[in-house]
Amino acid sequence: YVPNTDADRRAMLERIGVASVDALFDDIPAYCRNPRLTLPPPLSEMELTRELSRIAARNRSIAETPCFLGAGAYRHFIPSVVDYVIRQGAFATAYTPYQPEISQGTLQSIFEFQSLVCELTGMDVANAGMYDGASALAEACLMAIRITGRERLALLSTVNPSYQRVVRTYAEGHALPVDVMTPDGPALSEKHACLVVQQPNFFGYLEDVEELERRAHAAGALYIVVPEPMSLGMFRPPGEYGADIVVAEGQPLGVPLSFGGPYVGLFATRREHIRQMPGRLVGQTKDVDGRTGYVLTLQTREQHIRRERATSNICTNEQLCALAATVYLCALGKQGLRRVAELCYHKAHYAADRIAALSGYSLPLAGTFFQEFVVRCPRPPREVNAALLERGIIGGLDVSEQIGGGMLVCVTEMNSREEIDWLVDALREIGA
Amino acid sequence: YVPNTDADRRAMLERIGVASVDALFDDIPAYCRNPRLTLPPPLSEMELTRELSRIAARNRSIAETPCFLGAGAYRHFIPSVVDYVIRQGAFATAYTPYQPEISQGTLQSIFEFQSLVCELTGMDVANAGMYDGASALAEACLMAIRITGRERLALLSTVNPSYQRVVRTYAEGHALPVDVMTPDGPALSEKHACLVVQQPNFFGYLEDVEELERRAHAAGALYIVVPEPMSLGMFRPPGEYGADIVVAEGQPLGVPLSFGGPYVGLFATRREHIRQMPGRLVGQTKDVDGRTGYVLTLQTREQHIRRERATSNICTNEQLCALAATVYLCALGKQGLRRVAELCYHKAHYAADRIAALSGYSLPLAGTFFQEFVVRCPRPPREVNAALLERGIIGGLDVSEQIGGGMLVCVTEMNSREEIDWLVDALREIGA
Amino acid sequence: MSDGERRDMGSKLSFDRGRPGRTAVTLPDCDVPLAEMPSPSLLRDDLPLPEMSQPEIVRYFTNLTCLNYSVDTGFYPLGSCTMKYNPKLHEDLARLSGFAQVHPLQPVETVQGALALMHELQGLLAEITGMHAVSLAPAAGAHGELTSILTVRAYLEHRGESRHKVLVPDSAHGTNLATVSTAGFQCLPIASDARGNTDLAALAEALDEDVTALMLTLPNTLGLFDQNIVQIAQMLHEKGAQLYCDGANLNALLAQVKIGDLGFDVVQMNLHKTFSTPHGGGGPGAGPVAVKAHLAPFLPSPVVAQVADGGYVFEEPKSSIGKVGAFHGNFGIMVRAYAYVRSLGAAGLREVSESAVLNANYLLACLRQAYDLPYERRCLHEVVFSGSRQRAKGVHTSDIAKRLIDYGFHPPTVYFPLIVDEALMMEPTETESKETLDAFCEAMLAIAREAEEEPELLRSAPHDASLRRLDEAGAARHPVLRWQREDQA
Amino acid sequence: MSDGERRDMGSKLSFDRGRPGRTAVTLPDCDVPLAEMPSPSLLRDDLPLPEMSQPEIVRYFTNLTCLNYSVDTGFYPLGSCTMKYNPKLHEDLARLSGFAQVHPLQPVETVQGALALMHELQGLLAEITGMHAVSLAPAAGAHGELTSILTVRAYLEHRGESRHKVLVPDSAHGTNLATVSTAGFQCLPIASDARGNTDLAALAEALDEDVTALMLTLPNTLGLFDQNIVQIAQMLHEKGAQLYCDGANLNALLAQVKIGDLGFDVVQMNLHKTFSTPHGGGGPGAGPVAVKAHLAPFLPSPVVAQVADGGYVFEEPKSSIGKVGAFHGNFGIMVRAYAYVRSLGAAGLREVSESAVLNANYLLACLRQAYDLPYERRCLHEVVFSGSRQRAKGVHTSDIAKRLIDYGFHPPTVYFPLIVDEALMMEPTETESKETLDAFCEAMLAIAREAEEEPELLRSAPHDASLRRLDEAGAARHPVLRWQREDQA
Ligand SMILES: Cc1ncc(COP(=O)(O)O)c(C=O)c1O
Ligand SMILES: Cc1ncc(COP(=O)(O)O)c(C=O)c1O
Repeated sequence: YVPNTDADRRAMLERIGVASVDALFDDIPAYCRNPRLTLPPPLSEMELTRELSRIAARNRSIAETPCFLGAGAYRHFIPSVVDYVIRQGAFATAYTPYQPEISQGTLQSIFEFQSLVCELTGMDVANAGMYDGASALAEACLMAIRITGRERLALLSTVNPSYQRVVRTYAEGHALPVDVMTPDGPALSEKHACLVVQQPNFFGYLEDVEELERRAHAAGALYIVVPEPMSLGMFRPPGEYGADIVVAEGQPLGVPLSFGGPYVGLFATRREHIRQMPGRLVGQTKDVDGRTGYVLTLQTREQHIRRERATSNICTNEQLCALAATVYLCALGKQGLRRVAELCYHKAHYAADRIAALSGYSLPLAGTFFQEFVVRCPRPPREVNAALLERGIIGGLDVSEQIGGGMLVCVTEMNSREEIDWLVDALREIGA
Repeated sequence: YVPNTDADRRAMLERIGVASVDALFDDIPAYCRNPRLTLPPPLSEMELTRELSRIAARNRSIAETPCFLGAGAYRHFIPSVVDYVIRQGAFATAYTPYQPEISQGTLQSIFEFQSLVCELTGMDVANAGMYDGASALAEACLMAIRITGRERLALLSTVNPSYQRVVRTYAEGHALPVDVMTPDGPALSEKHACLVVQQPNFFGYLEDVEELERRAHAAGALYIVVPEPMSLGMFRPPGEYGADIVVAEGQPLGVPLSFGGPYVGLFATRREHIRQMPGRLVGQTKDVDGRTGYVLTLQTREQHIRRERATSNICTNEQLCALAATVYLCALGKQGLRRVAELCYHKAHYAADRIAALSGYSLPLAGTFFQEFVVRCPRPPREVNAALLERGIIGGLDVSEQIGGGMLVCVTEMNSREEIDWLVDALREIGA
Repeated sequence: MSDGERRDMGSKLSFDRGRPGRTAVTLPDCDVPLAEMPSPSLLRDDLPLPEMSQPEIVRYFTNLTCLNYSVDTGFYPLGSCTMKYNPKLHEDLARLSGFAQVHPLQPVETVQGALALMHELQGLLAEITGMHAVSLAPAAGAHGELTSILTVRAYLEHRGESRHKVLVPDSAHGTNLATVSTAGFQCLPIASDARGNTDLAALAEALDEDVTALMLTLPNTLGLFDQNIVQIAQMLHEKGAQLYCDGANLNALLAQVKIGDLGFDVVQMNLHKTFSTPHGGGGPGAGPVAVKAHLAPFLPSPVVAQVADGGYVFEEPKSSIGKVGAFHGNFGIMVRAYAYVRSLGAAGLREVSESAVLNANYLLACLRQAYDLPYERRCLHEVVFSGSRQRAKGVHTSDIAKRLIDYGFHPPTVYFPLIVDEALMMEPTETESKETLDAFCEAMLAIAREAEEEPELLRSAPHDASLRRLDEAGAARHPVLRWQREDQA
Repeated sequence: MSDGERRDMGSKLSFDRGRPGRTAVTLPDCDVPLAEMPSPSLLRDDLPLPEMSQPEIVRYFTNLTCLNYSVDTGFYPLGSCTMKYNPKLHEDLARLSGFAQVHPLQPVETVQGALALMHELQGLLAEITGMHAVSLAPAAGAHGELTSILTVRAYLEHRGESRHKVLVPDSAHGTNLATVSTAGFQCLPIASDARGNTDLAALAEALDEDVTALMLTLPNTLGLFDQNIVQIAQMLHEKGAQLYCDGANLNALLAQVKIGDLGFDVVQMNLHKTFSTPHGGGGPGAGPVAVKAHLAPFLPSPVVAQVADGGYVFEEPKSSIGKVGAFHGNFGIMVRAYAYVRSLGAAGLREVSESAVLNANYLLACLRQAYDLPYERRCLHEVVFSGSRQRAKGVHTSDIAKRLIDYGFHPPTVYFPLIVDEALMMEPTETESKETLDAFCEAMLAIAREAEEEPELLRSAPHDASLRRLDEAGAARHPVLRWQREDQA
């Protein structure tokens, strides 16, 4: 991809006034210049295509395999317009929009994203996105610390364990204790900056978010809610039950699974906390001719202006994934998102009912669930999954460490009835 | 894809002043209105994706299968930039560029295409493309009739049989006799409007195009040459050996095989014949402010102006495939195209040498070939191909009707040495 | 790209970009022993192609996209062109490896999916048109016309009849007339009557035993359903002639009426119009032909047939006119059209025609106050106005068209059909919303006012485009049809 | 889109487009019996999302593309951002079903390809940087910085040392300082010397046993190689502190020197800069961290290891700092970066750094007559000028930037690094041609002349853009951060 020819190079060197390109690197200590680099030989486009296709073929694509995994990453149908838009070079090969006159495409679509996240979560303001749901949660916790001036974090035990670990990593730096509490009686004190609740929780079931809200606020803690965004197609948004900060994994909204990334963290809060918010914000404004346009704004929160006093160190985030979510939400729209959520709900319930009716299997948890539920298996879930895989099915996540014999099963609109029945039949066989 | 809602519809009907949409169709005779249409039920995007993926999976993609078929359609590596460009909605969803002020993207790229075809073929002018190589040849023959005022066509027997058939179909309308002649002594008379020569010929070998040129012109016939465009990466272009009209199948230049279409016919000729040329032409011009731009030109040859006296009835052609060829030629460029041609040449010769060394197999034809050659098989090619397919290889084309035991084998840069060796080993086994 | 750059794009072609020695693609080393090269006399000296890097190429073509109007960027009411939305999903589907990476000559057992799709599409199109057999071979509408006329010819010749004339209404598309000539027939124009229908008297007069067929566009290019169709079919058939439908305008009739039920013997369809495959700036398209049973044996080769075991094969119809293209037609386009029909079903197709017709009549209703309507009837999928009222002010239809560009719209088709003075032919299609039509009508009404009050504004339009009023006459007088090296130019 | 429309895009958002009842996507019927719905008190009443048709969506976003400057449309010399060409092929490869349609929690035996790729990429990056272990977990540069600092902290704590300070040069990128705070450390600035290197005296003074690390960008943000690097490493290590490299500028050093050989203990890389993955208008990126052996046990979880049978597994380093993201990092970006390294090989990487540095020095040579050069040295991959000479005429660097827009170029980074007055920081990258650089220099020289002769032209620039000088102060004063329904606004 280097365009300049030898002739170009010679002309340029002459202009610069050096004899060789090598001379430009003279500051590098001689002892370590021009190291031996042992890398595989270069591949032409054709060979590279073959090589990467070969590697990809060593993965089992769930386009061809029925899959019942969720646990923080979900397979949904992505309309072709989404990828069409995000492939456009004008979006994909732009930098962060520092020059608004020539970046309105990106800026306006971030403003759309912020607006859509607000509507979806029922919150006042949203930023342009964080790395993923987990790191967004960690940043939300740090924000709660800043706002409350307190120094302990409280998380429900039913929060995604991965998210808990990320919060701990971030908390480590500030030596913040992280208390994990059970949903039915979180023992909050006036030391806690926040209470973190996932809705539906990691096991797929709805928490009593109103009671938890009362508890959090009674202790003077911020109430941080981590909703699954597709569930917001039918369930009440956190803004309606008093959330102070809402973070979520945006992947289900039009971002491919891609073995775990890139995804995008959603981050929304109440108007009064704007200035404590991490991340990028786009605002609407006018140009000198009075035309409506968009600019990066409130940058005094950000690292490039505020430096060590910034609300976060985040710079590059996940803009193209946010764009995917933007196009996805526009494409599904009011009707479509609700419909997808309902399809997931009905299919998951169909699967749960059928599995619960199998001898040896049961549903250990009670309550309302959305698209995920825990199945207690008659054999260790690890073995059940291995047996499912032999039958060409990727089963649910083994959560037996948390719930005896538990497998966390996820069913979305992508799982046809045929696939579900196939899973049920396989489980019956395996359990027999 | 219908955006209007019921409310929209009602408002529009009111404005129109009719009670129902049905009333707008009143001119249709009552006896046949609202027929019963027995079509499969509608599919959502998700279902449609599944259904078409299922159908596609019933084809054997040669992305996964070594394939040695050519005979007019060739597998070459297509750089990603080609599809990236032709997918752009601004190119793909525009109409024929009748309004130059807002169609410079298409117009300029057609001008590029015309220029590239001229450079490749060595001819003076080229049009914006025809349906495919075969119909381009038929149109070239009709053009020769118009120019010479003669009424017979002459084709070499070594022209692609499919092309011969298409010429016959077109000739039928004008009751033009088509004479098929052998390459070594075409018996042309002053009745013949043209002599058609394919280079390399259908069997992959070079014709003596200079001798044939002398013969054609000696008889006062136009000399029509049908080159394989990739071969022009290394072999002399028809413009250098006296061709009057050059037509070719443009598919090898960046257009996917797609089971036979859409492709694009290349059509070039000498300057003096421009006004007899079929198809669309784009010319360079200036706008009122003196800026360089492009317009459709010499439209008085075309059906929408000249109507029944047009040089052809062609209207919609294959613009997006022409664009693919344009981007492909720009991407490979001077060095790349030659290199691909040479890779095909060397690999084909390697394969031919190795096959010829197998006991029972021989190369019945002598001379210089490019990327295709005929192998005489020890068993009927049909059987050999069936046996190859069992081994996961798609063999060459059965041409035993024309050449006893003949199989037309094509090798391009896409066939790795490993694949070729695999073919050779399989042929050895099958021939034993 | 700044406005200035946008305006200067035209002056730098690929050949002027790049530098000697550049290339955009890396190629593998040769993994076989090199063969002896052919005699130098067979080889070319120079291969004068551009030499650009990949970034340069991407930039060049990406910048060209911003110079193009397209359905993806705005309303495109080009009459007779059915510029409807082209689903992005279908683009992905046509690129599935099992469709895009299949060689046309692969053994039939390795392409059963492709053949099944073609067979099903033949059936779907036969059902939609009420015909008996379908050929998917033609590559575009005009190609389908030629195929149809040759098929009819073969049929008549098979019956021992040699006829020489084809009738074509004066409102017909140019391809109809050109097709007649290309097929070796003589073309006889038939006048339209005051209602925009075929003039029955004129038809009766022209009709004799030497007439092969009448080529009728339905709805015709005025956007009108020929009210005489039943009589016309009867008259034709009485003389032993065939009734041919140019089905380019089928969008108006989907699921409303089957062409075959109206007495037509043959119809060509434009998949790149009615069936939503993208126009591509002028193709590729596909122009399948559907025929009644008596014409089926004469269709071009191949057609797809299902055999006893449920598998599919290519077949050559018994008395086929032969081949019209090298392989089996524009398969990639068939995939898209098939996807379209499967996504809509019968009710969806009906919604298409209803909305297309509703949208056109809405334009008619909104604009008739300002523009002359040559035929006082409701229209079907498109409406043709006349710019005669404006011409009286010294403003031509082409000026109205150019002025629309300033308003951000693609102009309608102009000066066609020929029988309408200063014709403005608008086809909104079903995929446009009422808001878009309202905005367009507002622009058209504003232009009508401008024509009264500031005609110069129109005559010098467009004002707001990268290029303005290109010199088309000059281009034709001194044709520059290709890039040329400085020293050769 | 006409120029007028282009200018008005901003006033109509998705919510203002469309109509109640529209949707762009059809969904399948429910193929299972409906379950009982949850209690209404759990459900939401309203889902106030846009209601657009598919054509409207495509048009909206397609038109937005023409409002964006991008590498695909023009030269983007934004310093510290390495806006190189992003190969289209890599976009296709990342979308292969075996990469894009793989769930992060699939059984390890079903994702051996993905793990193999990650393992190889770990190895390639370790080789390029001369380090011993690599974590691919961080999602961007700043995330890699944080990961690195936490890793260093864990290492020191493991050794029983609790240190509180991190040193950061005054030329550092904002993320460095913010990272230090986010990681819970105190930030101590270190001055640069007159040659643009770290001031050794300042360093010596700041350095004590409470210092955890020095974060050094190499080449630094002045585009200069720190000539004191060997001493710096020695000084740090003597105090038991770690030397951290912000590797965002690695493009300059590829195959020229291994970061590890210079004495660095840890480095983060920006795959979305050096390794050509597209910026996406602000991500996604990936910020892998490479470390010397002593830090390896502290890297975040997971890393990929190869086991005895040749297969691959995820592993948690022995004393890992834990997880920094929900899954295993931005795999899709890793695919592209892996493809990049495989396509170039060692010689290709060297060509990259050579050309990047050559291009930057060419800009330096061409522009130094007109713009002040704060450090009289040759640069590496980028060159920083000062607009001080122009400021004397009342023209600010931001005016120069806006004026460049009129000339069709993306402006350089401005006002950074902070230690350069009116900084203009230009990074051409290796994928730009000499012609492009020449055109850019011509524009910069013209602007320098304009600054002398017509400064007002600059102060009111851009003149040739859809929007001009947006009111950023107003936006911050009265933040409007989301669309609001008329009645709520
Ligand atoms: C009425 C009519 N018939 C025939 C055609 C020719 O179709 P094609 O351009 O596909 O050859 C057209 C195209 O505009 C048309 O409008
Ligand atoms: C020198 C330097 N360090 C760190 C970063 C931060 O990288 P990222 O934006 O990926 O978080 C940047 C980004 O511009 C940079 O230029």
